[in-house]
Amino acid sequence: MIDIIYRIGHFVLITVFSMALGLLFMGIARKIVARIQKRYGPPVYQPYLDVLKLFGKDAITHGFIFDFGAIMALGGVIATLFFIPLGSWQLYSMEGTVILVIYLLAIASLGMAMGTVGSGNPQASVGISRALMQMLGYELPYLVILFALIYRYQTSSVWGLMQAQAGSFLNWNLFAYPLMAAVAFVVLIGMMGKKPFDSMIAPSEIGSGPVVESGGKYLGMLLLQKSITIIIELALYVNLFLGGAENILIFTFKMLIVWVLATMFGSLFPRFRIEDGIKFFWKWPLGIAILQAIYIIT
Amino acid sequence: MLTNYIFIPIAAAFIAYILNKRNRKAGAVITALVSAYLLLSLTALYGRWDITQSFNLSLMGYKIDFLLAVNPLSWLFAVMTAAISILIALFSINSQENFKFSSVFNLNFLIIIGSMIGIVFARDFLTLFIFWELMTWTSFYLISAGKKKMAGRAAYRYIILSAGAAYAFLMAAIFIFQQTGSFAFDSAAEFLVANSPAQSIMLLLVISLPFIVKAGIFPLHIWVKDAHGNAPKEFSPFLSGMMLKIGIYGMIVVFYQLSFFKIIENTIAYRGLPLLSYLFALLGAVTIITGTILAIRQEDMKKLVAYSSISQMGYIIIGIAIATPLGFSGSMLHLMNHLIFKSTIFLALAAVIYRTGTTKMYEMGGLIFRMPLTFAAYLTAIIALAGIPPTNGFISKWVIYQALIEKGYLFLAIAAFFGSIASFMYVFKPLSTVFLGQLKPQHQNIKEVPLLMKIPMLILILVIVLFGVFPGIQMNIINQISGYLGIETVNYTLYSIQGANGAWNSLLIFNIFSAGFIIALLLFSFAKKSKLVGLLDTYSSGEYITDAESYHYAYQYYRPFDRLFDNLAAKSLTDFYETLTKNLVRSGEGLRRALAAGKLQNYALYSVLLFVILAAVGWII
Amino acid sequence: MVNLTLIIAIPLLMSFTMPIFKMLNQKLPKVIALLTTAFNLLVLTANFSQIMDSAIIIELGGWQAPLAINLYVGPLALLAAFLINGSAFILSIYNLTQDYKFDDKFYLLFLMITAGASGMVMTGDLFNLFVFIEITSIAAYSLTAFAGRDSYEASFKYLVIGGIGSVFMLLGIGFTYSAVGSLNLAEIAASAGLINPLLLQITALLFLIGVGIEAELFPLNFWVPDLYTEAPTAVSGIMSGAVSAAGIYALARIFFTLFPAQSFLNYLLYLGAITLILGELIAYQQKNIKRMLAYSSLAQMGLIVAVISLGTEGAVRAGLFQLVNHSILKILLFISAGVLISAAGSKNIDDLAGLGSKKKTAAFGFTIAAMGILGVPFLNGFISKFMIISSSLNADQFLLTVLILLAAVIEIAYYLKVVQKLYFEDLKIEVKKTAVITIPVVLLTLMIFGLGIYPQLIADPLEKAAAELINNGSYIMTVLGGM
Amino acid sequence: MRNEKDLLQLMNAHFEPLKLEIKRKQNVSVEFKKEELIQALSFLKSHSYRHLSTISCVDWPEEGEFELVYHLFSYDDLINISLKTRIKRDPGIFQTAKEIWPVAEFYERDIHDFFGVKFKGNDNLEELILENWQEIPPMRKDFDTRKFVNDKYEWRDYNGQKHTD
Amino acid sequence: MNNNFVKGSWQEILDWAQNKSINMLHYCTGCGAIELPPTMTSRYDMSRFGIGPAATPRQADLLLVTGYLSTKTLRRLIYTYEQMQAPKFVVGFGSCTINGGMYWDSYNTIKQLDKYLPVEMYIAGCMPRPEAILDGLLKLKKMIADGEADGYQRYQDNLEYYHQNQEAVLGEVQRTQ
Repeated sequence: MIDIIYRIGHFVLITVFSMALGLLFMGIARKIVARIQKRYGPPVYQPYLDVLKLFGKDAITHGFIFDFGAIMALGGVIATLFFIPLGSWQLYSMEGTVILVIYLLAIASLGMAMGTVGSGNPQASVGISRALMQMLGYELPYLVILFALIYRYQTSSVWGLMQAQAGSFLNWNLFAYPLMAAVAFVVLIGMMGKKPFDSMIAPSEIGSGPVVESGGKYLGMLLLQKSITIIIELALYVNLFLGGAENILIFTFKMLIVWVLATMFGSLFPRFRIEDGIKFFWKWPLGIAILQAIYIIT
Repeated sequence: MLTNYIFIPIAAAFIAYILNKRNRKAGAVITALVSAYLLLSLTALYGRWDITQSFNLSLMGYKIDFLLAVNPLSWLFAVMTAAISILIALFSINSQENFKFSSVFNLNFLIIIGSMIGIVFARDFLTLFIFWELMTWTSFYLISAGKKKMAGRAAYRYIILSAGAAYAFLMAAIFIFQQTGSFAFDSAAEFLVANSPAQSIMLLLVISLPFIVKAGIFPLHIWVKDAHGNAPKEFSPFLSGMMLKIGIYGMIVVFYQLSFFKIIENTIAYRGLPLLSYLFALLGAVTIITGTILAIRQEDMKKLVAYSSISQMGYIIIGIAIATPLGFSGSMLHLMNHLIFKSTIFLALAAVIYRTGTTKMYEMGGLIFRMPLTFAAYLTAIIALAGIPPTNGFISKWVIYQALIEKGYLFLAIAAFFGSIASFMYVFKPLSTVFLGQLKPQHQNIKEVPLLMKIPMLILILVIVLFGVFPGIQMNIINQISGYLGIETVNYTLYSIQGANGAWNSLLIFNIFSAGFIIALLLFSFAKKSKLVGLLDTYSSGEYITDAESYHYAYQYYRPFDRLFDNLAAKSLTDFYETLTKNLVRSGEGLRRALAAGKLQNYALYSVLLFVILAAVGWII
Repeated sequence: MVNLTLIIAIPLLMSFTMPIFKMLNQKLPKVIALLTTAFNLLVLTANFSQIMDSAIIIELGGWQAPLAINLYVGPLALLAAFLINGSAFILSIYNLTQDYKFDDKFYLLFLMITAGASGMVMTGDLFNLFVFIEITSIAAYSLTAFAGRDSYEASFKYLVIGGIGSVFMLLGIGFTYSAVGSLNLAEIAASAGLINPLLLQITALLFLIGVGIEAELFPLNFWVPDLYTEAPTAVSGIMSGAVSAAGIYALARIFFTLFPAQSFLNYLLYLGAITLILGELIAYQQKNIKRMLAYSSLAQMGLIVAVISLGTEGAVRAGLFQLVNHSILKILLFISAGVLISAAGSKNIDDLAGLGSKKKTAAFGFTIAAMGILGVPFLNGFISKFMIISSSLNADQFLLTVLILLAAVIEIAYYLKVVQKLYFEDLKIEVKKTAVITIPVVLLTLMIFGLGIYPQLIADPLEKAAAELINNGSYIMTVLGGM
Repeated sequence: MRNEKDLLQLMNAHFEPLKLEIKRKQNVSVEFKKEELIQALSFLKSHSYRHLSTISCVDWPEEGEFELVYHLFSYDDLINISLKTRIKRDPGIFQTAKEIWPVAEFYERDIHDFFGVKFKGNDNLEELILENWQEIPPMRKDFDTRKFVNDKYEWRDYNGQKHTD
Repeated sequence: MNNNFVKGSWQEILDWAQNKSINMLHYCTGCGAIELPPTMTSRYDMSRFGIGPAATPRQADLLLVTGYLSTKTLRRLIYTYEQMQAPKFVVGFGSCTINGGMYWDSYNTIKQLDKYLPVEMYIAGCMPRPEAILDGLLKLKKMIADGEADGYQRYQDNLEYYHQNQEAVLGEVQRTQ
């Protein structure tokens, strides 16, 4: 019985922690972009205020599917959180496999997609169709990388992959397979929908894409979902390529570095068109990933 | 004893035909009753793998014996056929009110069920061939009973392909019969192993031809789209659910029982796998890719789902062809799961067609408000098809991935990954165009489908979730099959399967997912209650929209993605076959004009010419 | 044990007295035709068991074998006679519902053609064979002309080609008579060794062309499409069912008993294969349903000749079984096609669209016959196709089997086009009233299903017929030995 | 490639224009009688003046006339020609140029909105720019906007003192 | 609205949060729109006060009407305003919204914005410079923090008055069902 309470407590703690961390990261990102554009930019804790304000505002709904979508999005993402070791904190990551995490993320995106398209706004459907196309673009190289890693270390659990890189920082995958780490970094930017690959939430073209109809608490929920997704994807990257970490602080620090690099990298490039985005992902990242995989297999 | 499972449906077919003439619902009721009887008696048969039945016949100087036997593999297929047919029969009781050919439908449907059980229990080539022909012919009549013109052409192309392949099968079977003296699989297996590898591989390839056609594998998959797209709406679930699987059953028989793998053991291998089975796996991979790309382009939802069946078949072929224990059980799992969620999708679409009358996606929209249960069925099915964790679809795909990664086949894995991610796209397209988005004025007063059509969908939803959480149920029959076929089994518990490098525990996933869902629900209800707003009150940059038609994004949903593959799709395989038949026709026409031009004097001349030629050729003894 | 010559005598007698019956009563000729064919069938069944164990030889005019004309009725002849008179019987049932302009003359010729064909099959004498071939062809020439204006051209075509054929035949008989000195088949077969090889080869070639026209082989069969298309349904039925069977019997008799040389058989094999493929290809894109059926029966004849000329026991049995099936199926096809055409008022396939719902029996008959030909299980076509493939594989004629299967696939293509048009397209034209053909269709369907499910019925007559054909020694012994 | 003078000679040759004037380089204006204008339009269209840039209208309340000006441009001669004509103000009816240039329909609707000129042959003359406008066409000189605004909208009273006069 | 009379601490927190993060929907009607890019970009950087552009009315709190309003644009503005959600504020921009500005005597422009929509504050100027805009917005933030910015309340309370004015100018206006 105690074990269950401990588990639930741990469960809620991790959720709150990652939400807070995710929002902090988003604040830092806005600060960095502002600094790059030579302006002060909002305070770092701005996302907390946004979320608080959003939950305070009234909101409109377009029926059951609109609410169910938002709930499923956030729920799916929270569920994914527990299959990734965050530094020393890991709840179920023993059994969790990498492929499972990719598909659990899919629940969240499917939920969000279903909810937003349920609003009946054509701009939301256009946004979702762009998001799905782009997902096909970046997911393929990512899975090839995972294929290579799993084959190399003969374990498909994230915890196992992390352990495999223990010892000195030299045998981190970043140094063992630098090309693969670079490809994963580009894919990471695509996954998080940051600047060059954010054609699905293009504010000017399709009125911020899928979230066109979500105001108030729906926007708040989607913001939280985005924050946890950022943490999950960063955690995955750190575990797979930077050898994870013993305690949470170092882990957060590593995630921060990757996040800052990604934001800087992102804020330099204009937005990709959809098919150019897919073509880009299938030309260089996929090519390098396949070469790397072949190198590993043979 | 086995024969009555085959001949009761066939007999009932004629009764159903006659009764249905008088009262429209009678046929479907009889089909439901017969398939219920089959389901019960077949499940009772579980475990008794020793029942065999054979009777021989000396026909025109040939001594031929027909053998029937039960084994785990055929038991599974028979139960699946019975299960899916009872659901379809229930569904079609009142979904066929205004269907002109409903009596022909029930007649052929029952014969197909009977012949399919016959195929599955057959243990020799001749019985297999007879029931295979019977199934092909009856499904030909069934498909051509679909939409007017296109159904005819689709059935026509289907029958030529499968009949041609069946004749090739007959030729190879008779050739073996002449060598071994009997049609039975076991004697054929011994002969083939003893025979020279080149010849027996050739023979086995010819024998597997009809199965490749029926399973819709890459080069011969052209008939699937039209046949599924245009078949009557009640028959497409069966067509894509069960008929594609019979092709797979045939492939399993060829691979394992006719010891195709034993024969190609010593041929040149590619990374530990005989080249030929790697080629089959490659074919599976190509099927996935072509099926997926073409599925994304379709505007007609039934054609889209038909192409998705082709691409899912690719997974099963890959699983079987790489011949590892994980691969085999993965493909069997996927086979069962595909049957379940694919027939749910088709039933849901049939319900939509029953209510709206059209299969074009851009003519519909917002049906979630009018047909919530159909939406729920469709949603669970596509979550399963896309392979999202809490459902059974993910488990089978996960096992196949484990098998692929364990052996390190890169290209197959890429094709599999591409197939499963792209399946999100073509699975979400009908969801958003048909069920979500703007509700068209003409669909304002659509009601939910009648009760009898709801029951099959409800049952299927429960089965998807049940197998999703407890895959163990499926695993024990699969292990018996792999035991029977001589493949080591995969260890499993009720809710987890041991993969190559990491176990898969579905109960845990389910709990975690519901916990996450509850937290989100709490957060959601904590904030203020939101105000319900109509569908037309959406942000359209200030302009007040009045007609739902112009605010529904449905036509060419993935245009940018399709643009990448425009030229590939343009030169599709069907044109290749079309041109083939076209110059066949032209050659016939050319010959006729040259020789039989109707001028009498030529004919007279020919006889003299024949005399001269044969004499000149030296008609010497 | 009724005397077998009656089978030829009675129809000839009845046919010549047909005008008198016409005067007595309008309907009488039809009934008489039916009765005579029925009588023939009775006579045959009476002698059935007796023939089974040993062939009956009947000398006409009391002289001994080499001089007198004798009839040799073995199991092969019995089978062929059954086929001829059976199809004549069914067609005369069909004719009950039809009425032709000069019906007494029609039935006169109809009985003549049956008598001629049965005579061809039963004769043991070469010149007698020639006489009966002449009788059948003359009857056939005039019968085809019964269907109005454009059938004259068809019958004229058949007349010219038939004439050339009989010239070749006569030359052949002349040579053999000069070489052997007797016209009795057994006598010629016995002394085949004495004739110098070149003369033998030339006479065989002459006979090939003479009889080949009847057996519809490749270069000689261009009269077939026009005849079957233009002639009235009953005539094309009897021609494709009975007369072509007699033609093949004669061809087989010549090349198995008179000149049993494997090289001749190989040439027959090539000719048959060419006819098969050519027939199927041209039939594939025919717009006129009767012309399509004509080319298809031409192709089937080619197939039968090719299979028989394989020379093995199993092959001959398969060929004969296919011959029987083909006659049954073709007659059913022609009858149903006839009704469909008269219902739609045109022979074009596209106009037949949707008739399945209106003309139920005719469409059903056509579909069953089509599926029979295509080899659907539980129908007779399936077993004969099975035997053909196994026998051709036995004689390891790999290419021939592939050819046969390709032909089968093309057959499926064009037969199913029609079946689909009948049932699954909506009606274009208003349907005219037509004759009721339930009895012949039911009878033939019963035969198809009967032979399909329980082929043992005619297993042992086939067995004996094939044996008799293969070793001509026993034929010679029975005929000459009895001297 | 005609220059301005050849164009005017061309006009003189075929029609009796009331007034011809070369305003500046590449800009010519010709005034016609009411009846001749439409023929002149189609004539010029066949002589490379394919582009009808706009139709404008000037209100001469004193003479009680509207002045309709059709502005054409030729891509070969690179000259802007504006054909002018005067029509009576009260019936304010003129033929439509729709058959020659379909786009003329919109310009005519615009002029109908703001001046009230009715064009025979152009059947849909409903409101193009204004929305349920009840007053007299606003661009007419006799329309007093200030009076309209005063009675339609009250003014903001800055603690007691109105904004205008 | 259930929270307008409960002036509990929770409402203050929300007002505080509201003023710290405002999503601005600048409805570029007139020539004021060109003033906004400089206020948003590096030189004046409006986002340091937590004010950022919003793409759709659903996500917006502040409706910035930047310039003269023709009658036809007013109709669209009213639809947008109704699509925005409860704590929403309107800021009139430039003299044209105050008293018709330079187009005071034109027949087709609106003279006073606050007759049709509840305006929190006007920023005068025939297009105010970015400093004026920032000053205005900061003042708005203070008003929100003190809870005085209750424009949406006034709109709800005297809905009739606003609807009459709107129908006076526009004829009938489509209301969301």
